[in-house]
Amino acid sequence: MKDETIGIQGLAFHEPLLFEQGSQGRRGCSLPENDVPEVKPERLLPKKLLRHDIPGFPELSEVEVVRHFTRLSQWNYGVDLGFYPLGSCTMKYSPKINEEVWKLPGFSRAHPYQPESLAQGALELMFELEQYLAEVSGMDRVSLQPAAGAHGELLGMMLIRAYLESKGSPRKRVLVPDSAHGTNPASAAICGYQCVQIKSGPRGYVEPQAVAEAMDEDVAAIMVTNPNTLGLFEEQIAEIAKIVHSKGGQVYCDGANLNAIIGISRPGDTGIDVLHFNLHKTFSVPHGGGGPGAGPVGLKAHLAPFMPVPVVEKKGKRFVLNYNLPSSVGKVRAFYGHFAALVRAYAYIRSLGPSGLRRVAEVSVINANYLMSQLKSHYHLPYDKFCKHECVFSDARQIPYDVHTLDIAKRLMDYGFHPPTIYFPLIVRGALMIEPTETESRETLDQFIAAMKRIAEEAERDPELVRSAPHKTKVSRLDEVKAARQPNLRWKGKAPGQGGSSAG
Amino acid sequence: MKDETIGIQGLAFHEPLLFEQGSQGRRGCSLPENDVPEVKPERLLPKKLLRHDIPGFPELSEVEVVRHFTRLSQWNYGVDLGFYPLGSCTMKYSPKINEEVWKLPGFSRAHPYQPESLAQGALELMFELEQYLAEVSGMDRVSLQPAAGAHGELLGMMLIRAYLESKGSPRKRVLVPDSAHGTNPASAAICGYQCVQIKSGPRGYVEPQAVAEAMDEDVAAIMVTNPNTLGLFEEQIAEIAKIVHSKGGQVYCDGANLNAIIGISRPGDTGIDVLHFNLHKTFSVPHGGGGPGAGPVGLKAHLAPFMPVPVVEKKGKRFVLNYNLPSSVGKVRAFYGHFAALVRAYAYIRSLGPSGLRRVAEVSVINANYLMSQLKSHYHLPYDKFCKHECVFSDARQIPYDVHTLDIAKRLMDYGFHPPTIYFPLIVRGALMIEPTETESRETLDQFIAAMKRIAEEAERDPELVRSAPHKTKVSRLDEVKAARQPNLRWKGKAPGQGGSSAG
Amino acid sequence: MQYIPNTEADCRAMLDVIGVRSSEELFADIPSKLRLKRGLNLAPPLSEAGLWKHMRALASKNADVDQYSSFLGAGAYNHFLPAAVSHLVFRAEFYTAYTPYQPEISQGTLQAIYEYQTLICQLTGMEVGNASMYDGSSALAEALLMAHRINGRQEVVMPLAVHPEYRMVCQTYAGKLGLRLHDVPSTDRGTTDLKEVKAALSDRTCCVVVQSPNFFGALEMLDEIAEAAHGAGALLVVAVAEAVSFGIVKSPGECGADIVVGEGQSFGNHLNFGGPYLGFFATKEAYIRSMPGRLVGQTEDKAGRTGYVLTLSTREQHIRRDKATSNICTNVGLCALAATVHLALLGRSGLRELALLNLRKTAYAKAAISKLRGYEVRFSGPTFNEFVVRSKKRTPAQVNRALLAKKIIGGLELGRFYPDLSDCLLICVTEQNSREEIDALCKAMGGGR
Amino acid sequence: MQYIPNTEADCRAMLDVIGVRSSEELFADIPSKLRLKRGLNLAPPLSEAGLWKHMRALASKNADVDQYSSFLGAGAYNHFLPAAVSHLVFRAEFYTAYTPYQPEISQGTLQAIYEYQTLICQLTGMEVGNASMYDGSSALAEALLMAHRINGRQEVVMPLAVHPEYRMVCQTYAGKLGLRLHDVPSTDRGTTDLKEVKAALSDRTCCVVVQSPNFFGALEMLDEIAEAAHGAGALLVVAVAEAVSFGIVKSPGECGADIVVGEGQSFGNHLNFGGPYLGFFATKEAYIRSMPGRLVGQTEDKAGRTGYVLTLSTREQHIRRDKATSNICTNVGLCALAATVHLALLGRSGLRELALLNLRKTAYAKAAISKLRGYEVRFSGPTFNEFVVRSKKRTPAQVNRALLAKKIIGGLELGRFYPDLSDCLLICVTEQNSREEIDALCKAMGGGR
Ligand SMILES: Cc1ncc(COP(=O)(O)O)c(C=O)c1O
Ligand SMILES: Cc1ncc(COP(=O)(O)O)c(C=O)c1O
Repeated sequence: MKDETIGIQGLAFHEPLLFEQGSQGRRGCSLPENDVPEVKPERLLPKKLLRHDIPGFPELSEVEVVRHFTRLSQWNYGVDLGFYPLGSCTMKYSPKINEEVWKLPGFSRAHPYQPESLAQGALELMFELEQYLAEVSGMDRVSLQPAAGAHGELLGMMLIRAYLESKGSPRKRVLVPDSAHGTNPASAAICGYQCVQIKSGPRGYVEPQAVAEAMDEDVAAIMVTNPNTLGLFEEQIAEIAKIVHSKGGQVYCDGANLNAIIGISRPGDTGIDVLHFNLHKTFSVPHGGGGPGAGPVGLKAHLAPFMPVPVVEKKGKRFVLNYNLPSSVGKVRAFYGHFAALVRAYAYIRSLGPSGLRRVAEVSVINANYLMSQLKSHYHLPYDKFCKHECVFSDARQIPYDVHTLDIAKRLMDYGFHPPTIYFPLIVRGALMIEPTETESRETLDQFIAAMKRIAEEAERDPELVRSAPHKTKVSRLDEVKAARQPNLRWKGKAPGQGGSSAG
Repeated sequence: MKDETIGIQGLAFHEPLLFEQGSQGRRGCSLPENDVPEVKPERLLPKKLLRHDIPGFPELSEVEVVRHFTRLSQWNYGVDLGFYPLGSCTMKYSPKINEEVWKLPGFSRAHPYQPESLAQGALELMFELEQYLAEVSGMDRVSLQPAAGAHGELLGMMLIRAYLESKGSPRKRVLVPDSAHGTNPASAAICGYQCVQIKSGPRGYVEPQAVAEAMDEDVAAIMVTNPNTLGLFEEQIAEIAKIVHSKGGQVYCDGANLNAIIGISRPGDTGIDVLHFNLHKTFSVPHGGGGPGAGPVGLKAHLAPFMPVPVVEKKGKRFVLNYNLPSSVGKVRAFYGHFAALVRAYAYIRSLGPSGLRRVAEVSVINANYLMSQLKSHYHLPYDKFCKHECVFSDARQIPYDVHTLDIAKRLMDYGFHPPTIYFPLIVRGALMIEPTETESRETLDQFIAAMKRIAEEAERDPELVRSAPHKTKVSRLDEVKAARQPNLRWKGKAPGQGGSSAG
Repeated sequence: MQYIPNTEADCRAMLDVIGVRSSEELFADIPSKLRLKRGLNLAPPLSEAGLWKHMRALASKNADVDQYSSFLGAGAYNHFLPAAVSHLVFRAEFYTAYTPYQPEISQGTLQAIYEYQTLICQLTGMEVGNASMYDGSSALAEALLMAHRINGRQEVVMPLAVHPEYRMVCQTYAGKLGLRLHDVPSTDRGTTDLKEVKAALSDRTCCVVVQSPNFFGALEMLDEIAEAAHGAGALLVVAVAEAVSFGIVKSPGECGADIVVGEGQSFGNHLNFGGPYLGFFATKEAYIRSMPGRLVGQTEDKAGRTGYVLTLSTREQHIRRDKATSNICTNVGLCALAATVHLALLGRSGLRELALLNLRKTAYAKAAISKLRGYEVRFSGPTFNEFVVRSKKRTPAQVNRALLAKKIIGGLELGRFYPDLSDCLLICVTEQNSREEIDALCKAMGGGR
Repeated sequence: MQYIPNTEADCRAMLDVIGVRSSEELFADIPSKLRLKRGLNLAPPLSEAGLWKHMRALASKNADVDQYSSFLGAGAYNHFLPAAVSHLVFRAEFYTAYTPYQPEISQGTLQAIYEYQTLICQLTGMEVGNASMYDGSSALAEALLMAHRINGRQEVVMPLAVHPEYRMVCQTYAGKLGLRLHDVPSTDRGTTDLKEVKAALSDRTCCVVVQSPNFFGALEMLDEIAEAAHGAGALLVVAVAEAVSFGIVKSPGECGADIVVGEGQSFGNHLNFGGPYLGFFATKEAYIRSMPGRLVGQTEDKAGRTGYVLTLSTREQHIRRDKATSNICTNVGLCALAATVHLALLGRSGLRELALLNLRKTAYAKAAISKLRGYEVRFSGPTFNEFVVRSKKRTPAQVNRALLAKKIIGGLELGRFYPDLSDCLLICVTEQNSREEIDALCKAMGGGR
């Protein structure tokens, strides 16, 4: 592999939209026989409610549909194809066995309202998973309902709000560090809070000083991310928590970066009142190209009365769903959460066990520091200290050649890698946020390091080559301005061999 | 799609051999706990039989193995990616549901020697499938044992040999038309017969005349392929059979091309004594990149006593395996055949039913004749009459530009198509044997026709472009001479981080 | 550890390069009082074979709709999923990718979402649809917030015939921003009482919510409610929990809806004991910029080739932060892909036939049950694939217990959500329920009379 | 028809282009007396949902090794298959491709076969391996034909300890070319009697066949047999039915084998009620050109890039026709791929550990059963994961019936193949059999004494 780059070119396939293919009367599936009387729909529904056709709807055979999506899939990059160091997203490899277990009919074909007596396996799994997540995070209870991290943040803020209301007033403001992920302020806002930004200190940490100045009896909570989005562990988290608690506020922890400290430090032991997990990050649930994930929320005992219903409880040998929580905030979604994602996370925890999970943290941190130590020589490292799960560089040393973070990211594709997260966190200008995770081998990291170094050299020698990247992908850089200026968000053409237009 | 060709280029990934990756001590799977005493192997096996290590064996984690084969897979072309008109191979689309049914634990996790009482479902399926195949082919019995078409040919010749032996003498020779697939003479030879080649007539058929001349009491059988490898139905098959039978010979039919006549004409009604099916052609079993398929053999009643054991029989409501056939030829493989392939074929027949199967023949023949009618204008068509499942062109009109069949085949790849079968049948110089099958849409055929016409034009305008094709694939033309002259059939290098060499 | 490539030796070598003696040094920044001094108290690791055995055992403690004949719906529907769906959706290139932030290597996901957005527009009869919301209930809650952003009003008319869990979720969300929900009862047709809707309307009304088919399976007269809502300057938000109905029921867009949301689980997604499902969200072009969620748009690359990108993200949290139209980030992309594949397989004629099958089988069951002694169909309005049955003799719980004995999972006992319907069951019939199953249901309900 | 894209209308349009009135005209060349005048007499078509239901019902009439604890081996072994295997093998690009005739678009299959060939060489200790044969039994038969091609001799020494079905297949093949098989009995160690082998050897002996571990699970002394065979100018053909043994047992290559064949089902392939399995075939470089089957070789493209092609095909039927080294064409490529993936996952340490697990569990079972009253271990020789038990009181059939009552599938009743062993069972123990299962087996065998 020395001189050979991983990124090469091969045969791919042009594939038009579903709507531009097929012909009238084709169909890609067969339906069960109709074994009841062939009553005319007019006899079953009022004329004015009847729909007769959906012009423009696809008409394809099974083979056409299969080829369509098989071809499309090959235009994608995934963890199973290569290194995906998307900072803050923890794109680790998802064990294949987990994709088998959730599909077991007893899980995937179970109805949420089937009798509890016929759902004991599912309830047991949720009950156990809550225990596991509580132990891992040092929290007292965990709600499995939230569908994703941001959803967990929202629930977390709702719990805090309900708790404070029970103490007299929901309060008005929430403190959010400038290094926080955008979902933090957005979640606080939806929960009816004003956001106050806390400036990170020169060393990249949230400073107790700054928190103390912003903290008062109108502040409901602070939302800290730990380890933070610079990949640093907030050393003063305990002091910060003390300050906030002293004024009656609550401490929320964005647990997106738990991967770095799992088995080593527990947010619950650092003064955190509420946190969310991203099972699609730390616990290997595959991200699915944009979800579904799951964002369970861990909480301390004083917030338990406000948990969304139902909660799973164990009565003797039986597991039951308890809806009877008088002070509950209610529900943030129907049913119980992303159960199929919970099954995967449960399976993941059961396969790794205590030692395996700790090893996850160790190796992910070793991998991140290894990358950092090797890339320092070619890229500007704004905060030069040992990191946790990720390291954040910037394009400062390439800007003189008019090569920017975006260009570096695109050029990485030609070398066969997915780019890191870029331009986040906002406090680093032109940030390149690199999270290798524990599932990458040293050789893969070395290949990535070699590519990054070569790109740094190209930036000096042949900047245009980098600015015009990517060169090996199916399409080159896309015109995002055009996309936003003249939004084309749906197909409106005319279907082959169909009469009507696509107007539904 | 008008001006756009389907073939484009996209990002692919370089991937070295399994043996060139990983590092010492890595492993891609976990094994069940050892719950019995940890006895030293030296105490269980004689020292001289003990093996201590396999130097050079792979050492990879699960993620490395998954990426390896996922990347490799993307270098392949498959039916699910596009048109695969490999003549004589019937590369039709394989229904996805069939890939689910054979995996059902009751089929995939059943042991061949488990008690018959615990295998009734499997036996019922085999019993039914034999009936279905007999009905489709017009034969009396079917042996499901052969693993592939050639294996079926061998069994077929063995049956004929055993039958003739029972009549006094196995005889010496077998007649094989010059248009036959190479497996025909090879199978006859392994069965101890000399092959006599029968020259096809000027119209592409086996002529009764020629058969009559070659036929005598030393000839055991004739092996005809019907429809034949030119895609033509042997109009005189009945006469040919009469001639062979009149001299006490048997008629074998290579049924590889059954797709064209299924539900329309049955070999058993045309004088055939034995034939083989290719379930991986006609009955949608996916070819698997080189198998496994299945090549059941249909036979007439007079050959039934010689069938390989066991045969599945129905006793009252129970299905049983009968090993008691005194004149059986024996066995051509262990156990009962490629059961998982039989399950798919059974499922396929059950989903299409009588009308669906007939439609398969009709549409496959319409598709083939459509292609033929459209390509005549640009390619030489040696036998210009309506074809069945496939049509055979030649490079005669491109040779003047020093562009050959191989070049045309390679150039098709750049347009996103798999090439047809080339240089077979041998009776057509530079043959291009095109079999579209019924699972291709008219639009796909039109795209292929457009590509073929463009290549014919390129051959005149810019022959070098065609001769140097393919241009869009991961690798260009490979040096087959080098491969044969200096065979390198296994990796012999040194494994990364391993002491030993790869010497097993 | 098969999931962690680097061995002890690999790690040692890397630590040497980093220049530390042990990984401990890399964690030195975590104050020791914040360290966990013990191992985690979790079950010991299982081998893959051990895990597989354990999970099979757990799963076997649950009923699944392959072993039982089930008549449960109520927001989660048992439809047949063609095998091709999971074969395609679980192509590693799809399910092991992240949100398509880098379009040049995410065109597969992006084109598929663009196709999904189009299908949602076609089904709902709306002009724009987003890339997905968490589920039907949260999509509805987000619709209320969006309506509030559009006209700033505070009151929401919320019929009792909307899925009770959806109503709870709306309540949970809306409260924080001071939105107030007004319940509206249903008539004996099982549909929302138009008079009451009109009575509840005022110039403070932000929007009127309707679910159709509603929780009782009945089809609402959307056009009339739209007229009333618009008359008061309020928006009409339509929720659809059973998306198969789109195949035979006039689209909300044609009836005047301003926002259409709902649950797409019926297409491509398993029951999964409640999730993940698929929240869809569609509206009019005029409202795009108030819309929550991701949007994919078509554009061109430098060579003029068609391509797709995430667009209009200035609405979103990663740019707008606390001014965003929503906090949603990770959504349910793969569920949307599954729906896209399933809808592509069904196609124009298949979707209609599927809807018709559900309609007919339900009508058959409804007629059969209405003939049973001891039961009556509770509401008179037209229904799609669900209807409410009143049990005059035995309690719904007794009825269901009797059914279970016959390996039949009966309807939802409505008392859990509607005290006044505590003698009622919500029965759902889909293409998965054969006529024999329906007849067996009636037999078992009839109690062998 | 969802599998046939072209509709009636499409076909009409194409027929017009072709210039015929109906498809009938395209079949006009088939003499009407050869036409089928009726529809096929087959079951009517099933919908996908109907088929799925039907197939589940059929499958449920079979026992599977997940529901029963099974001690059956005898050439088909119950090993755990990691989930990654089927996820990779059933990537559409692999399983919907044909034999890699066009290397530029088949590099995935070709490189994988090259890797497979290498693994087979490493396991067997031989110099070259082919791309696969149908199964172990046909691979052995082809080995005899190959040996005959090499030295032209006619006699084969065939121990009775070789799998009886393999022996049948060899008989079926060999007879036609006039090869004669000489049976050789076993000693009380359960291994082939070397004296008898030597007695059977002559200058007419083409080859000596040995299976190790043999059908009784016993390990043969290959080196001694090799010496005897070579002494008579005959070739040594070694068959291995349980390939997991390669992980802990010295390779046949190291013991002097000239041809090594066998069954690779244990790696990557399910039991599948007997097939498809994986025949492997390896030999010495000197014999390459007499070898049957496909071979993949490494080479370069015009740009000097490494690539792989099918090579040495002048041995094969499509070139050599009736002079070919074999008639094999379609083999079992996908089964070979599955084995390659499974072996890559197991790796150097995993394969050894797996073999050790099988060895130890079998030793544990053997010791436990030898202590049971009414039973004895029939042979004294060292075994891998199978051994023969003699039942002194009850017939093997009675024993197995008793076991079935406890959901245990017992060992193979040897009487079906060996009249003189009609009181014996062949018991197989793998990593899939937990200690509890083995103890339960003993308890059930002991008949609760
Ligand atoms: C630090 C952080 N917080 C919150 C989120 C939001 O999580 P989700 O996308 O699951 O809603 C993310 C996701 O990227 C994140 O990186
Ligand atoms: C006409 C014909 N006969 C026989 C065969 C051999 O069949 P198989 O490859 O299944 O052994 C083939 C396969 O290509 C064929 O096309």
